[in-house]
Amino acid sequence: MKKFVNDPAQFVPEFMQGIADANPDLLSFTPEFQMITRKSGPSNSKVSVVQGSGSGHEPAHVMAVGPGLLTGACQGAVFAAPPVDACYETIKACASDAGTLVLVNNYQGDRMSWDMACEMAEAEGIKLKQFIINDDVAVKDSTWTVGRRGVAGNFFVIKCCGAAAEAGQDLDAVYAIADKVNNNVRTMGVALTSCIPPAKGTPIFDIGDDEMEVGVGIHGEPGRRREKITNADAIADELFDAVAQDIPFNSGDRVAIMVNGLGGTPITELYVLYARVHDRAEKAGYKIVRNYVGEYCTSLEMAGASVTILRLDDELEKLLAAPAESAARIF
Amino acid sequence: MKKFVNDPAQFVPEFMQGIADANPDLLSFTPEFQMITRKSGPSNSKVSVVQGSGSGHEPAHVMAVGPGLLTGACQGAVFAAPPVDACYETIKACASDAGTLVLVNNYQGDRMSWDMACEMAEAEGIKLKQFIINDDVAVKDSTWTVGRRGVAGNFFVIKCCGAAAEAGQDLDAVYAIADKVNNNVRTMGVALTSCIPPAKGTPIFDIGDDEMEVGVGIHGEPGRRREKITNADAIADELFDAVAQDIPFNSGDRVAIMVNGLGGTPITELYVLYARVHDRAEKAGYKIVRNYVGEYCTSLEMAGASVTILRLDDELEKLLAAPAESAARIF
Amino acid sequence: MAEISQGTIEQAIQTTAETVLRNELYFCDLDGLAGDGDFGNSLATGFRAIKNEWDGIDKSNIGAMLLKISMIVSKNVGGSSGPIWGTGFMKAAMLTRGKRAVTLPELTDMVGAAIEGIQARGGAQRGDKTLLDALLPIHETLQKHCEAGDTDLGAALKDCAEAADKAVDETRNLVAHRGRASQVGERSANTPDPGIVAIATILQDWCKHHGVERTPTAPEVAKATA
Amino acid sequence: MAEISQGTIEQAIQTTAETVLRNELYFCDLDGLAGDGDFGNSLATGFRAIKNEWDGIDKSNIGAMLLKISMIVSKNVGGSSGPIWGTGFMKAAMLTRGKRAVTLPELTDMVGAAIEGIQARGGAQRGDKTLLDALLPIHETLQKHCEAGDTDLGAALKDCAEAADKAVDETRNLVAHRGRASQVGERSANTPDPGIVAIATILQDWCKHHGVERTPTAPEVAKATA
Ligand SMILES: Nc1ncnc2c1ncn2[C@@H]1O[C@H](COP(=O)(O)OP(=O)(O)O)[C@@H](O)[C@H]1O
Ligand SMILES: Nc1ncnc2c1ncn2[C@@H]1O[C@H](COP(=O)(O)OP(=O)(O)O)[C@@H](O)[C@H]1O
Ligand SMILES: [Mg+2]
Ligand SMILES: [Mg+2]
Ligand SMILES: [Mg+2]
Ligand SMILES: [Mg+2]
Repeated sequence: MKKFVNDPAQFVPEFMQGIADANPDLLSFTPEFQMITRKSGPSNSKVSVVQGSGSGHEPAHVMAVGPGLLTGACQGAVFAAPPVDACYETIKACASDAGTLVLVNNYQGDRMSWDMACEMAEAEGIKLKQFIINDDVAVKDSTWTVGRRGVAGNFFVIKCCGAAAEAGQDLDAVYAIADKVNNNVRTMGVALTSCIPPAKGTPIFDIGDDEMEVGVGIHGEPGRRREKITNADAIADELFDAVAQDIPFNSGDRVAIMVNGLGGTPITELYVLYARVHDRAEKAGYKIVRNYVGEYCTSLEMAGASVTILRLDDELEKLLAAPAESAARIF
Repeated sequence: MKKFVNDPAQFVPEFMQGIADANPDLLSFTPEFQMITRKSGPSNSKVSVVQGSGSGHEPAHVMAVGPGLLTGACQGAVFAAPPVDACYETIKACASDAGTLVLVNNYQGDRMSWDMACEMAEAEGIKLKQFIINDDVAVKDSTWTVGRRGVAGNFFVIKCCGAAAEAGQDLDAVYAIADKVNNNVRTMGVALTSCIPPAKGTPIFDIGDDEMEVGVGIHGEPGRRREKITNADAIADELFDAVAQDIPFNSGDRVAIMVNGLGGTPITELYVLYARVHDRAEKAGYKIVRNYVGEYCTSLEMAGASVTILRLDDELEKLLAAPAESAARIF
Repeated sequence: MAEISQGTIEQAIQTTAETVLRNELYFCDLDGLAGDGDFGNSLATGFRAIKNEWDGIDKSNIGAMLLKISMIVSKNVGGSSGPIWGTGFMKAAMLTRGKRAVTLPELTDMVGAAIEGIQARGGAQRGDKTLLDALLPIHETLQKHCEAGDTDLGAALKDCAEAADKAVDETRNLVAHRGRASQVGERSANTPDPGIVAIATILQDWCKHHGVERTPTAPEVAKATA
Repeated sequence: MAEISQGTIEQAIQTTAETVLRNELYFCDLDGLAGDGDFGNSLATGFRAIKNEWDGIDKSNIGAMLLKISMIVSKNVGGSSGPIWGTGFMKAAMLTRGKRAVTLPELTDMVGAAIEGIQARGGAQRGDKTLLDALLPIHETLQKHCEAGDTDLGAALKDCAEAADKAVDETRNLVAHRGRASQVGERSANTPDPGIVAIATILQDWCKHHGVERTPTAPEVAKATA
């Protein structure tokens, strides 16, 4: 296994310890619940925004904790929803008089854990609302899942809700923003390789040397089809078309575009994809207001990428531009 | 080849186009010389800082162009120094009355190209100084290379020189800062896999499923030795010890620590390494003032990491903390 | 035997802990065939905690005990198993507040309440290839025993084990429609569901503990009880 | 033939372009054995540009022409080959400013100046397994012809080709000490240096073009001229 790990069972707490060590002024780490919260804690005059999911998608979700982003987050084992109590404790640690928005990506385990945690917290009088994110267009109207998956679009929901909460908007307003972003954001991804969860030690799926999985999920779930690898432009076109036709986006739309790496793809390849997506978006008459090229929602060391488009209005544009701070430091 | 590429011969210009498309307000792209410069251009009242090297190490070098960082940079083909003219044109495009500092990483091809370019530019009356970066401790007193390689420590030289230039320091002062950083920064890396240059289509070296190359170079050059993969803590210890003992660093030193990913290693694994390095540094009595966990100097999609330590004084600390702007956007 | 004492239920839970810990790796392997390979770990994490905290668990009555067990599961078990098993124990706890013993009809209702809770929690239906495909026939078997006025726990256990065992083979060729295994689509066909195997193995071990003779039919259950 | 005309030098350059373009892939393959596999591309990029811009190149004298060629190389060739070949042409140009023809001693000095320039640029010594290991014996061969008062270009070319060809085999087992190939350490032993092969191939093609009969001895040169 070509990985930097000690005991695979300790992989998640160890990397969380690293994040905490690296951000002593920004973050607090509670190992018992694999929870990271803002050092400054929640503010009773501001809505809290929390999230939590399986590990292996970093910088989602615990690396998105910080002013202007999440108030707190917890992580389960790699690709496994956090235990109910971790979710419950995260809600409690972040509870605010202004209320808490719980952002949940649409997966069976996550939904069940957060449902229970929310019921427990509400029973104690904690004011909250839950919102389900499902931006992945890969598998339509699936009969065998709980519906569309939540993937890289999650970043935009966090960013906008975090900024709105920071600006002092109330719980209903922050919820409405989550809804607006989710209704206007779509994503599709492609995988060139599988990843290897440390505890498993072997790839989660087999894929030929010349194959790619189009529409892959961030846990390696199958997408639309398996096919021969084509060139970067053809792949960018396929992702762009799938995303653009879904809502659909229209000429004249102001948009934010994200080309997200799944973990093992170098930034240069993401920019090759971005060049094409940018071109396609301009030809389609969209006005590209912001762009994001890098890693936002990964699948361990999987080679692959996803394309996300978000339709903007004045409100969302302002929220995206608002300042924020997270564990990621560039310089 | 599990990559997002079109024609491999167009890989570099295509990803540079993507970087330019994504940063229309920040950067200008001159395809003829594979050159990226600040949109705002050089300022005659400030020293310019330029660099250029083979591609495949992004975000080094063209993604480090921006206010507070490089004034301009050019790139050659993957792992190949830029042509002399590209270097010369980059110097010319960034020329400032205050002079230009040319930062060169210590590789045969880069040095020769920049030497020639500097001679040409000086012959035309352009004021400049050249500085050679060589922070890699892996191969000591090698008889078969031009000396120590320049690797991730390059980031700190760029950051400090960029900040000093921005602050209006003169050419000698900015050169002195480069020298101070280079004298106080050391790096060593380890590779778990090889990378595949797009034009080659095959790995640049063979490595067993259970092997790692300790002290690897960023073009896959061999390091100190090939051995069985050990656990993350043991690897972190080896890198830390090699780096710490080189200058050596001492108890009481204020330091910046970087755990740099080589391209294919997920951020979580880098944080597992960071947790250990942080621990070791604290136990050694260093005062960790800043840290950098992420990708700063890569080798395409190579799985691997390097550890860099920089000894700080008040001046360097201030320069690292100065604002800057680059092509990388987090939110 | 007209009543099932709290002691019997305590023993059943301890037996379950042994079943789950003994099969930690095997249940992971089964989950690895079509899921993400963590089922054995997840469940074992929960029952290891139950075992460790056993002496301190409030045993003043069945309901209090089951509530505490539900809480231990919620604290320690991630993935889908946490909410599913936690909910099951919680619903059973709510029907047994203050009780020191239950009748067979009451036990039947406890299983029914657990099923309802799990269905409400995860939305799975019969045939979705989840542990509900074992729990539903178990519940029906118990109902039949109750209707027949049958009060022998051993006989009921044997029939329940039979029903769960059958469920392993009957669902083997289905495509999972819920949980992580559903995300591999067709790949989940021809692999047994680890949750169903776990339920059948637990019941087989309960039989053994009660001195009820029975040979498992599904090869996975045979392997897990060997 | 007492003098080498500008026309002869022009033809030699055009012949070189053919040699390099014909062997683009093969020289890449050779560089791939121990280097980074770009040598053939890099050189071909330069000579393709020379070919394309040929008609527009200032041919008022040898020096002007070689200077322009040096500039085309500097513009188009990356890696180590750009500075090395660019420097070589530049140094030769500086000795031929305004000249329309050169003598054999002058040609010898041009090669000597190119060698000095390349050594100053890249710091390589004899035995470091670079194209200098071909250029140095070529220079010595030319010097011998000059000392002997020999003015036949064909005879000199043949001996130079011989010397370069021998260098391929004599350096084959060395470990490279300069350039990218040096970065693979011991792995560069037992692989021919592509720069030396290129020089030997170019000289063999010059012989052929001059009607000088000769059979290459190193298998790589034979292959590259086949
Ligand atoms: N919605 C559901 N309702 C009931 N049981 C379920 C559901 N989803 C999954 N299961 C059961 O849980 C088992 C898998 O548990 P586990 O591995 O912990 O979950 P995860 O899929 O999150 O990794 C399956 O074998 C199945 O029997
Ligand atoms: N310092 C040097 N001096 C002279 N020739 C050199 C030197 N370094 C490399 N070479 C020659 O250049 C050739 C490789 O060229 P090229 O592939 O363009 O360079 P790079 O190593 O940068 O990829 C080698 O085969 C060798 O003959
Ligand atoms: Mg799981
Ligand atoms: Mg090269
Ligand atoms: Mg599982
Ligand atoms: Mg080369």
